Amino acid sequence: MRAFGLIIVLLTGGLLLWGVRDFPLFGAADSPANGGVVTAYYLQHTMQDARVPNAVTTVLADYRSYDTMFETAVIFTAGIAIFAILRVFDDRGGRRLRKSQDAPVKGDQYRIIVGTTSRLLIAPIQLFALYVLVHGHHSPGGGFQGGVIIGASFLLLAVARNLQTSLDRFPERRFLAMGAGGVLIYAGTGLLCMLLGRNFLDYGALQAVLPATGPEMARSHGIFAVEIGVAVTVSASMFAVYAMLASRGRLKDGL
Amino acid sequence: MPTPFQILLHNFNYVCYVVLLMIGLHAMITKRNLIKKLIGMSVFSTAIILFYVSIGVNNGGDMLAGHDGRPVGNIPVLEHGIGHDAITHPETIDPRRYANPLPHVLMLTAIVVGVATLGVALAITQRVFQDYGTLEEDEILAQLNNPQENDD
Amino acid sequence: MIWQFDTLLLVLLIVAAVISLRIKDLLAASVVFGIYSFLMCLLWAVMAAVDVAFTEAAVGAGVSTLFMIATVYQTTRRSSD
Amino acid sequence: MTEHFPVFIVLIPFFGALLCGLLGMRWPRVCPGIALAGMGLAVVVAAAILQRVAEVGEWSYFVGKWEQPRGIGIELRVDGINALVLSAVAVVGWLVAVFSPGRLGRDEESKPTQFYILFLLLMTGLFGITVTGDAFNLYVMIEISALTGYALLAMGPHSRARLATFNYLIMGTIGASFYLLGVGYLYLHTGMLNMAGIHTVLAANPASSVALVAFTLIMVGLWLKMALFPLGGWLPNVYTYGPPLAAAAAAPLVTKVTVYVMVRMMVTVFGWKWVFGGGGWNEAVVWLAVVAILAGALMALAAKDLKRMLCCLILSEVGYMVGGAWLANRWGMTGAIYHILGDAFMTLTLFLAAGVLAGRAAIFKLERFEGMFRRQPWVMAAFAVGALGMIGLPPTCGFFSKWFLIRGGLEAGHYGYVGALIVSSLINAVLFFRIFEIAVFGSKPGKHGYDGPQVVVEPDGVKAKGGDLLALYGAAAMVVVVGLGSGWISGVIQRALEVNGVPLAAPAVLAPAVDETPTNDH
Repeated sequence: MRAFGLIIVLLTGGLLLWGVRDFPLFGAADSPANGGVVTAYYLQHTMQDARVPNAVTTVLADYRSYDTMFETAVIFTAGIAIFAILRVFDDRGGRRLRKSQDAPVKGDQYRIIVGTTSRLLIAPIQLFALYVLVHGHHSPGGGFQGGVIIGASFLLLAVARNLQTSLDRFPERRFLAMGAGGVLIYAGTGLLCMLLGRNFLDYGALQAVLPATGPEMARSHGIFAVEIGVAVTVSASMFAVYAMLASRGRLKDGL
Repeated sequence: MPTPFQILLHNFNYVCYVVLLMIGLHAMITKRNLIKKLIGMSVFSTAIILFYVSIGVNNGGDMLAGHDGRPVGNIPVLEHGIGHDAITHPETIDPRRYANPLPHVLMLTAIVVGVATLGVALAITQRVFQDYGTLEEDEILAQLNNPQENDD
Repeated sequence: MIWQFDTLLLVLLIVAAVISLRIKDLLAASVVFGIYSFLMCLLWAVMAAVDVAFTEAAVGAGVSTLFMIATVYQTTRRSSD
Repeated sequence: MTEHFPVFIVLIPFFGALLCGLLGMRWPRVCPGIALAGMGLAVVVAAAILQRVAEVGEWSYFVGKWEQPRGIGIELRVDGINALVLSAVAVVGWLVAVFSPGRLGRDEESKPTQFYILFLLLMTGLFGITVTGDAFNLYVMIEISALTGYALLAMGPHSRARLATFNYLIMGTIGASFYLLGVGYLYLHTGMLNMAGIHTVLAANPASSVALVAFTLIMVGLWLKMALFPLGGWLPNVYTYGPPLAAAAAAPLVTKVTVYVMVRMMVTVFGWKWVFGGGGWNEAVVWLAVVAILAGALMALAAKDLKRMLCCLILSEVGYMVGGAWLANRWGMTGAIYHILGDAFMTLTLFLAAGVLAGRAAIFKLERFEGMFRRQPWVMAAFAVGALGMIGLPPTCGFFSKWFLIRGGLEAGHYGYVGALIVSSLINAVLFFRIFEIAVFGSKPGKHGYDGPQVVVEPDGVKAKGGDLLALYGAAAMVVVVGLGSGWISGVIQRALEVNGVPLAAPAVLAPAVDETPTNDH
């Protein structure tokens, strides 16, 4: 098996290195990718089209928003898939519950210090997450990063204290509904644009709904609505995956 | 025809991405422990993301930094002053001064897909441990060849 | 884009990947994989891909390392290779 | 409203899954209804798309109205090829949705809502793959259908299903990552992600090792995901030990849609001249397909239980399609695309019948077919129709796809491929008549003549419910309908291939003076 693996690795590595020969120089400004029409259009028209200085956010949520919608669907799918594989409702399921045979990790005596500091930290973390989400137009950040940081604040509570305290604040029924709800916000915005007569996910149509905004600002608000949907789904799914993995699907005794 | 040494010098990033890719692929094929396979899978996915981001790097071509006082090849976010007057006439922005935003968008997707796949794989690993009591592939196959207790 | 810093990071990345795959203790391997992800995030930040670096730090390094550690806690830390 | 149809067909199962996600927690009974209604609507929309594309020829839809300059937005393109695949996927999805309510309770653990969410997301991924005209968006869709496939197949009661799904996940991730790497190399070389855009730039400067490496990576990645023989080790275990409902949903679709992706890459993205202009290395791929066909057939002969046999047949069917596509002439490609449609329905029929007969057991030894014609006459009749399709008897679709493939093989002068097709059809005949013999005469060899002991028939627990039979007969009927409609279907495919510049004969090979135009003369 080892020799077989080595042969495949050398074969693929040789093919890829042979391909590197014809690559444009690293960082070349006139390479087909960097000097192309598409890149120039993105950088030059991000302000004109959507009033969003961060070109990455514009491309992510407006020019290629169909991609990002299905990427949010991937996160929602991961949450549902792990729920389907791991979740066990009645603990008397008869399956032998193998506890891991390792010695418990020492260091429980620091629980009070860790617990208190994490409790103090969680509120600023969530505030920062909202800042990242809202400020995605002007600086690097946006739906994914904001959503993960909100999820991470609940994970911090689950790791510092125990899973049950986190689940009291973010129960199972809520994070499953939020998972689907976030993607529905995203796809719903796109559908709204379709109902208003333009193509799917064409936020220019939202100006009919939003008070006193031109098509560009409508696009900017559309991007923001979509980012909120992404943040909701990502935070719910990340916490759901951790809750399932840390408790072998029983959502009782976490790490 | 660039000599191999020139390639190593200029395109060192691409050579390193191939090395990381091969480390990941080798681990996925030959490692016996399931979680080690998953670490190899993550290294494999991260190496592809490194390749994509390396495409987007831009050193501004002939515009040396400080040539016209403004930095080159920086983050694809338009500075406040420049961005404002780009609304009316967009051609004032010179794309060579910014990194290429498209690979960055694609890689946000790839990172998230990588974590989603890792999560599902770890869930399956836990169920395999519940059924067979071990994470080593050869021990599991040994149990399969002389089944004592698993249902068929 | 200071190429010395870029080269150093790339070498450290390869070293971290090899270590993470050779350590026998799975908990340690997960933590070294976290280091690998943070190095990758640093490298992308140097390459002016700050959005990707932000996401990798939060999603790639932070959360996936935690998933691995949660799984190792529920299974076993011993690994034969 | 009709001009939104290309994106509409992807959104129907997507919104269905989200509704299941929201409502399914409190009212699990609503999910089968959503699935049935959604897939029914999808069939109607797919038929409307097919009908319009058959006239107009091509339909492109820009998400978000970003048309100029080309490549900044995501474009969905539907032409003759993917309109047909779209309709096949929609009908198969609807039949599995009809089949699922009765079957669900027994197989999956107590999570019906999650099953329907994953099933509808799988259909969303497959529709997305078929419709998209953007190379990176295709990767996202491949990942959605892959993730839902892993979860559906890992949900089953059998412990070996999870180990098999773990290997499937590793191989599937390697395949999808190779495809992603290939798209990255293409983007590096052309600066475009839009399939039509890549084609125009590649046509301008074809000779570059980056494009060649990209093509190799994409092909190896797709062959890994469609389980072409040497790379398909993961398939038999996954669909044998996986839950029968998930196998019935994934087996007929996932590999076939990946073959469609390969065809799309060869015909639209790289272009016919680029792929076949170079040396004769397409001969090597056809010989690889011949190896796949024969290996799949021999493994099926060696298989002792029904589901493993069907899985090995899938491996050889993939060999048919890959060989047909690489014959470098239009009839071979027509046969490959037509086989995607036909094989989806044949595999669905056989897997639905296996699901009904085997029930919860993963291993359904062939000896248990004893007296099955008397015990389950309706199920066995549908199984027989699927079997005749596999063997290739008219009027089933199997016959016509083999007809096109053999014609392509003869025109390309590749007699090894034609021989492999014939040999594997004979082996299919042996496989299925062996089952019929056991079903009628019993499994003790040598003692069945007229005076042989009558097969004792004891009723066993397997009883087919209403939903099963409706789905089974729908699938069996589709096998025959696709066969009867082969003239119209091959006409649509021929026109689509003609538009995409697929010549009648391979450029290098001087085809015999076949001068009749490709009008559908039969």
